[in-house]
Formats: sequence, structure tokens, C-alpha cells
Amino acid sequence: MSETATSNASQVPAVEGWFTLDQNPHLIGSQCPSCETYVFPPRESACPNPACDSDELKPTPFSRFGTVWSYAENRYAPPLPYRAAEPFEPYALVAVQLEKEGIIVLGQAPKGILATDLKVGMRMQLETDVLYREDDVDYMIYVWAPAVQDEVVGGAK
Amino acid sequence: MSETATSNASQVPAVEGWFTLDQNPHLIGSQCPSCETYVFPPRESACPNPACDSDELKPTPFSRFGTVWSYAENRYAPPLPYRAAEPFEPYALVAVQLEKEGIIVLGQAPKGILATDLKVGMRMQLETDVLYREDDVDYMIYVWAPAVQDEVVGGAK
Amino acid sequence: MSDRDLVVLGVGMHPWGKWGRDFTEYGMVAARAALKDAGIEWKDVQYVAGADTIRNGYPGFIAGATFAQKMGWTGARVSSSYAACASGAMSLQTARASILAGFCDVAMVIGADTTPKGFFAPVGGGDRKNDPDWLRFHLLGATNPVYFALFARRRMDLYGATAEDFAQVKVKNSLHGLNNPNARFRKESAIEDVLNSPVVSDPLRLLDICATSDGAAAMIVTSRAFAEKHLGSLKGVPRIKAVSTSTPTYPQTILELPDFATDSSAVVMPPARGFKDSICWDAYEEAGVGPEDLSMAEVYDLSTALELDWYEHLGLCAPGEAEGLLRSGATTIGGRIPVNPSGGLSCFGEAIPAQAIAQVCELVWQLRGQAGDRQIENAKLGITANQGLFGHGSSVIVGI
Amino acid sequence: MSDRDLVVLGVGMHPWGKWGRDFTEYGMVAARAALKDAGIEWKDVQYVAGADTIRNGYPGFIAGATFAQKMGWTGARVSSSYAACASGAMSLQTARASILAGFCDVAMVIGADTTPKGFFAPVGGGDRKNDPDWLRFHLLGATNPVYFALFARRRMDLYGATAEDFAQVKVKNSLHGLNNPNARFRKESAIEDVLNSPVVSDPLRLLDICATSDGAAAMIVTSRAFAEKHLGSLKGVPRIKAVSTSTPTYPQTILELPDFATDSSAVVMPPARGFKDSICWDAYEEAGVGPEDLSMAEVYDLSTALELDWYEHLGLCAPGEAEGLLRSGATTIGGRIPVNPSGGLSCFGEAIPAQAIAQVCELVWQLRGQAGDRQIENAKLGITANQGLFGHGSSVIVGI
Ligand SMILES: [Zn+2]
Ligand SMILES: [Zn+2]
Repeated sequence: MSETATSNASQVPAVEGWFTLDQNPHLIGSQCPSCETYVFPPRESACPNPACDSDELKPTPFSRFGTVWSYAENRYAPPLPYRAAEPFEPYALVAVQLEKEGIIVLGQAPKGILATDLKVGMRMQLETDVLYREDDVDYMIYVWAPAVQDEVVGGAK
Repeated sequence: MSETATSNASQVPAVEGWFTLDQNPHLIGSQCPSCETYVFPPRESACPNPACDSDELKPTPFSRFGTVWSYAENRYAPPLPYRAAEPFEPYALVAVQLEKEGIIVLGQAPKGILATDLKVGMRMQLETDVLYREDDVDYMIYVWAPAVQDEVVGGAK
Repeated sequence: MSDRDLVVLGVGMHPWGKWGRDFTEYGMVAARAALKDAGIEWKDVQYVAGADTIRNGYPGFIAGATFAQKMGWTGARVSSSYAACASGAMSLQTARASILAGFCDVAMVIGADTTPKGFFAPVGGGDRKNDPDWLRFHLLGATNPVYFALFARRRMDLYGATAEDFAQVKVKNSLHGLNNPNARFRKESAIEDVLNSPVVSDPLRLLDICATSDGAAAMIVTSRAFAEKHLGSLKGVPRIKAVSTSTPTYPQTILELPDFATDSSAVVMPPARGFKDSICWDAYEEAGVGPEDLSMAEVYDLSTALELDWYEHLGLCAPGEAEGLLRSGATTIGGRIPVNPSGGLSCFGEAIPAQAIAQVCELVWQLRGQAGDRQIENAKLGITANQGLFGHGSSVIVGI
Repeated sequence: MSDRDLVVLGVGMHPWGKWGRDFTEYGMVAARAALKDAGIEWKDVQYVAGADTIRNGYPGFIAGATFAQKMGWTGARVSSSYAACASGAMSLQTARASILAGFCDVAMVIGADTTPKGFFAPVGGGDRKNDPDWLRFHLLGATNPVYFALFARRRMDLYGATAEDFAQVKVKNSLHGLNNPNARFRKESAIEDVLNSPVVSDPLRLLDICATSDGAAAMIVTSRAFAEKHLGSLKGVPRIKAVSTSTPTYPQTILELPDFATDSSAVVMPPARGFKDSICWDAYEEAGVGPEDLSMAEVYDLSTALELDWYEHLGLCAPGEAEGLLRSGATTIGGRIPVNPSGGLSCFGEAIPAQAIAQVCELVWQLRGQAGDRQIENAKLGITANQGLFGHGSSVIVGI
């Protein structure tokens, strides 16, 4: 994890209810109590399975580990409403496939993990990192980091 | 005319090319050189007569006098991008029918001319007034005032 | 019935209000209600015709796909239509053409909106000097109620209409919508209530002008063949007999939202039938009926005075006689030709992409005899009329 | 020809570029060019199907009415369709349904755009936490090129595609569009030019990614009966044989713009045919043809790598073999199945509501033998393919 994430600033999620901020963070998706399909981002109603007319979805923790479906690396600062740091540092985005949930979820990689550190099929784990800081509050976002159990990239460099 | 319009602030039109700012102001419309129909607001291309495929329209002065088609009076400040004065003063809007051009044009009435001063069929003439002031510049707009030749409302009150 | 009639198999709404939730949630409620009413399942829907709104970010613009995704992708074709206040009718016509062209048999028509408070203002910031809608706010402060007021004032100066006449429209519609479960305002209004409300854009007062609301409406429309198979008999089942989505013919000589000026009649003679007349009469002609055949009308009472204009455009009375028709009680439920039995925009407020669909929903409930204490006896044929910005308008005729 | 074929009587464009003028001006030029090409007058047009853009204020949302008013109100019916990059094809399908349903015989399909500089970003300000498109920018900085890059990277890691392969797409398309009078970029590109351009979203470089452009395209489409009366013989006249505007089937298991996540395949099996395959194959099935019958294809090369994906979705080759097909020269003019003879988005840049129409225009010129030095010999049948946000995509098949 980057050093800003461990500073004294208070941490709040940049989006409410999508992930946990504990030591072993995981995504919070939704699951249909009727047909059991999964949804991300989480929502309270409208099961997306067209064969199911359940109107209630329940929050459910998602697997913390998955494999890389694909990845990209932003070399230029995205436009607003992204709050890019100045000076801008390139960062990677990773789409990770979760086996149990049968879902691919897009997220940033932690600061410093770039495209050269990634490969389709690589094992990843969910962490959190600072998205931006405002008024001494760190707005946190989930990130996909190379799995620590895996030695593929020699740990987070 | 209101007193602000005669102050020392420099005057520029709030919209380019729709009216003149001289002593006897008039609207500038467009006319089709081919079928001779009129257009307001003015534009350079695309004759609106569906039977005419002329792609050129020429600027042309519109009649300064017309008759009231209808009118309204704003009692609340319109939202942005209207720049309402504070405190807000009610003002009238007048739709005036120009006989030669066969067109009805909507405009504000000068400050102080309200709905009670107006009547469908009344004779009106084009004037200009301050729409808003910014950085000591008066942004001017055309207004429909009761015609001075007419004694219906006893002149601009 | 004509082979070109479309069958309305189901209708549904989310109640109008200011709920402050995402517009797709309202749409889902309306969609599920319409499916249930139709007795079909979501996977039976082959085409989703969404009515667009100009707010709500992208999803507002892509209503068809947005609802199809939220209900669960089935591969159904989608469309998203924008026609201002007529968006819902435009969507219906898109679904209708798709069915009559043989591309599908079962379509959902759906619209939903979440509205901000206060005056409608142009979407998006910045100087947009090419955008007539931006300019009318910037240069004139010509809000929507200003245009409504221009029409109201003409009735007063030309026909002798009074503030009391306008208030009487509100009184009538409040009474109609008093127990409508989907209406937002369910409260009797007295003439004095209207006259005591503040003037917004003279001569119109707050209670003369419709509010902006959150709401959603959906319909399931099908081919005749599908409906016959599904229902057995079509006796008493409401059918779409006409959808007009007319545009003006040059020169358009009435000043309409959001224009600064009319077209010129100096060179080209105005058409025999004005724009708002043509919206209604194109529908009559398509359905092969006339105003004398109607049991009811749902019209777009953006203001009380505009309801009176519609009486004349619809041919319920001659120009200048709408106040008399109103005073006679003919347009009240129980009268000869009830107008806005639902309570109209007066009781609903306007949820733009849903509104033209909601008008049709009311006709359907009336024709089926399901309108509760606002039921019009022996309702056989109804018409809707509405008008939006930029030359849009619609009229839908539904009969049994 | 099939009774359900639509005849393309005329096509027209305004050249792509960054002209900085109002989008309606471009549209007028394209409309008048299409009318002239069709040999009909504006007043003959009974239906104007506009393709919406999400910019440009209201008028962008009401393209049909905007153009009808600017050409001069004739009472023609209008529609305005939004389907992201597929808006133009959605408009075509709307016009097609209207003609095949017997509502009209002659329709104009039109789209035009004026674009800002730089990355596309969400329209409108404020926090829009219910809007997935706003959130992907805010939470991830996931611009459009990020998604393009995900697809490019998969080709590299799974199939061994190289940056040189991607660059070769640019080289080919630059050559195709070199003398296309409507193209914006008319300049040869060498492999090194692409490789020396800066990386925007790794692995894609500036010259791998299409620009945003101003532009306009219009078509006049008619019923067979009208065209026969107008032209006498329809021999050699291009006809629309299929329009697919397919949506996904749950679960959609490929991560697409602007989503954070795919659907789940944990409970429901993915459909046998993925979304982008189905866009193409639905069109083949409607037209009763297959990839082996094609003379050419116009595909949506938002990035060079995405053009390669389309080869596979279109069935021009098996998955993983697109680089080989490209290298073989088969997709270059003169090869077995030229792709993007117009020069594609690579030479045009993207003018969203016009783009799917422009793709069809190119097929029409090729089928008529009017494509100048980019002419494909003996062109008989062509296909377009594109994809937009939110589950929109389209494929149009045109033949003589
Ligand atoms: Zn379910
Ligand atoms: Zn002309």
C-alpha cells in the first residue's frame, strides 16, 4: 500500500457501501435471495436475471481473490470528475475475474503497480488505497493488487 | 428608457447582430434573396421556407413598429443563465407582431412597463435597454415599448 | 377492430411525487406493474421503447437500454426517443411502427423522470449562444410559464376569459384527481385558493401552473395476433387507434416554446390548420373518428388556461367558447365530454418522459371501467393531446 | 430483391474536421447533398429520423425536429433516437420500421455533431452518484481509451498481438482514406509514426485511438414502391437488407463501456453467442447472408486493436486469427475482404450521431462504383458494425 494510505488523515470510502475498509478488505456486492445471482456495484432492488422477478437484492461479501482478465495504464490525467494528483503519475487499471461470483470487476491498481507488473491470468487480491485527499480526509477506493501469496511479480514493488 | 441605460457605462449588445443600438433602433432579421421570406433571429444560411432551397440569407432591418400579440409579466426572478437584478423587480415580456415581416417577436418591455400598461393590439416600438451590467459595461437588449406616437398608455411612464 | 390497431395489454405507473430517488427505480415499478397487468413476463417483451428525459446524465438519454439492462438483458431490441413532452407518445409510435412492420409482437413503452425543484432551466452550463433554449433564458428570462402566460393573456384580451375561469379548471381537475392513487396532489381547490396564490407569470398564478414531479408510466402493447392468442377474445380490450406526432407546417405563426419569433407569413400563406389543431386532427383522421365520438380527453394542462385552448384545438367547441364549455360543466366527470378525468397535470405535476404515457394509461383504465370513483360511465373512446418544445406534440386515440 | 428491402436513394456528408461551427450547419449540408443525390426535394421527405448526440444542449437531443425546422417545417413526422455510437443506425431502423409499417415512403436519416477537444467526459456538472458513467470517471478515471486498452491487452496476452500489428491497422486505414474527400486525416502513416506517438492508455498510443470530430451524414431511404416509381429500374441501386440493433443477453460476460463489472455467470449460463458476435450475426440472419458473401466491411475502429476484434465478431476469421488476416493483406483494398475502405474512424475521427450513417454512406458509394481511387472492384454486398455505450450496437447490411 502507498504511504499516504497509512498517514494520520481520517479515511472514508469515496463511494458508500461498495467495499470494506478493514485489514482484509473485500468488495460488497449484491446477491439475489431468489435466484442467487450476483451484482456489482451493489444495489437494493431489481435482480438483473431476466428470468427472475425478485425486487430485493441483499448485500454480500465478494471473494477477495481473482485473476486478471485484462489491464490498462493511464499515461495522462483523466478529466474531471476524476481528481488527478499533480503532478500526474501514471497508474494501472485492472479488470479482475472472480471465480465464485462469475463477475469481472474493474478497479485501479495500487500506486506503483504498472502495466509491466501485470499479466492476463495473474492472481490478484483486493486492497484499498487513497483516491484523493481533501480537507485532511483520505477518500479511499478499492484497488486490485498482485496477490501476496503469489510470487509472480515478486510482491508489490 | 431607464436611467442606467443613459449612464456613462459603455454599451455592448448582449447578443451580436440581432438589433442596432442607435437612436432609432431596429431589429436585424434575415431575408432570403430567393423567396424573400423573413427570419428572426438572424442567420446566414438555410432559408426556412421548405419550398425554397436557398442556402444564403441576407441581413435586413425589420420594422420598428408593430402591435401586441400577447404579453406576460415575470413576478419571480428567472433562473440562470438569466442574470436577474437584486432585488428583483417584476418586468413584462411582450410578443409583438410585425406586419410587413409577418413575424411575431418576443422581447422584454422597458423597465417600469408592466402588464397593466399593455393590451393585445396595442402599437409598440423597438427600443433598447440594459439587460445586465458587468465590469462597468452595460449589456444591452432590444425591448418593446409602447409607441410614442400612440397615446394609449400616455407615453412610457 | 382495424388490423392496424395495437392492443394495450397492460399499463402501470409509479405514483407521482417528489421522492428524490433514482428515476430507474420508478421505471422498474411501473414496468413490473404493466407486466403484471398484461399477464406476461419480462422475457416475453421483444422491444423496449424508452422515452428520454434531458436530465439524469446519460441514463436519462438512453432510457430504453437503461430499463432493459435493469430488468435484465434479454436481447430485446431497444429504442430511446426524445420529443420533449411528447417523448412518451413518440416512444409509443416507435413501438407501434416496429410491431406493424412485423419486427416484433410485444413491446414495452416506458418513461420515468426525477425532477429538480423550481423552474425548468437549460441543462448544462457554459455560454451556449447557438442554443435557442439557452438564449431565451439568458436574453429574456423567458421561462416556460412566460409562454403559458402569453396564451392565457390572449384568451383574456380576445375572449374575455377571467382569472376565475382559469381557477375553475383547477377546481375541476382537483376534484377529478382527488382519489387517484397515482396523483401527487390530492386536495380540493376552491376558486379562492387559486386566486389567493401568488402570481408567477401574470396573468397566471402558482395554482394555475403545473409543478414538476417524479414519476413513471409503462405500457405493454402488442400486435392483434399476439393479443388474440394471449387473451382469446379482444372484446372490451383497449386498442390504440391512432398516434399523431405531428410537426408544424411552414409558416408556424403562433409563438411557441422556446422560440424568439414565429415563422414569417409575409411570403408563404399559413396552413389552413394551425399546428396544435393538426396534432389533434391528424389523430382523428387516422382513427376515422371525430370529436363527437369521444367519451373523454386527457389534455396537457401545463397551465389551466392551456387546458381551455385544447378544448378548441380538439374541436370540442369553437375558438373563444372554451370558457363557456367549462362553465357548462360539460368537461367535468358526469358531463358530456369529461376532460382530464385523471386530474391532469394539475394533480400530477409533469414527469416529462412519463407524461404522455400516463395520459394513455388513464384512458385505458377508463375504457376498462377500472377508474374507481373517477370512472366515466360508458367510456368507449378517448383521446390524449400534448405539446412539447421544438415542434413536438402528440395525440393518441384509444378505444374499445 | 426482398419486399422488405429499403432503397437508399441518396447519401450525403459534410466533411469531417474540427470546424467549430454549429452542428446544425453540418447537418444541413449533408441533408441537401443527400436530397440532391436522391433527386428529390425536401418537401418530398415525409419522415425525418434524427440521431441524437449527448452534447450541444437541447437541440442535440432533438435532432429530428431541429433539422426539420431548419430545412423548413413541412409537417413531416420526426423522431430523435439516442443509442450512443449506434444512434445513426437506430435512426435508420426507426425510419425503416416506419416505412415498412406503411406510415411513410420517403425518410431522411440524419446525424451531425460538434465535439469538444480532449477526452470525452460526462455531460453536465455536479455529483451524480447514481450515474454509472459519471462514477467510472470519478472513482477510476476509466476514460473510453481505458476500455479500448483492455481489449487490446487481451489480444496481446492471449493471442500474441504486437504493437506493430495494431500500427499496421492504422497504416492500412490511412492508405484507404488518403483521398477520401470527407475524411479529416488524409496522410499516410508508417508503422514508426504510430510507434513513436505517445502512449495514451497502455498498450494504446495516440495514433491507435480515434479522435473526436465534427461531421454530418444523411441518407434518403424509401420504400421499394416509391423507388421503382422514381427511378424506373432498381438495378444496381443499393438496398438496406438488414439492420441489427441488438442488445446483450444476460449474462453479458465481457466488460464493456461504461460498466464497473460484468453480469454474473455464476447462476445463469452465458449465451452461446456473445454480444458483439450477435450484433453481426443478427444482421447476417436477417439478410440471409454470411461473411463469405461480403465484398467489404466498415467497422468501428475506435482503436486499431478493436478493428481486429471486429474481424472475428464478423466471422471473417476465427478468434485469435485477426492479426494473421491483417498481415495477409486480405483486409486491404484489393484483398479478399477490404475493411474500412473509407479510411474508418482512423481517418475520420468520431462524430457520434453521424458515424453509423457515414458507415452506410461508404457502402453505398462503393456499391455504386463511386468511391474513386478507393473503389473496391465488383462490390456487391457490404456490412457495417459498430458498438456504443450501454448495450448499444449496430450492424447494417447493404447490397445491390
Ligand atoms: Zn434473482
Ligand atoms: Zn427562400
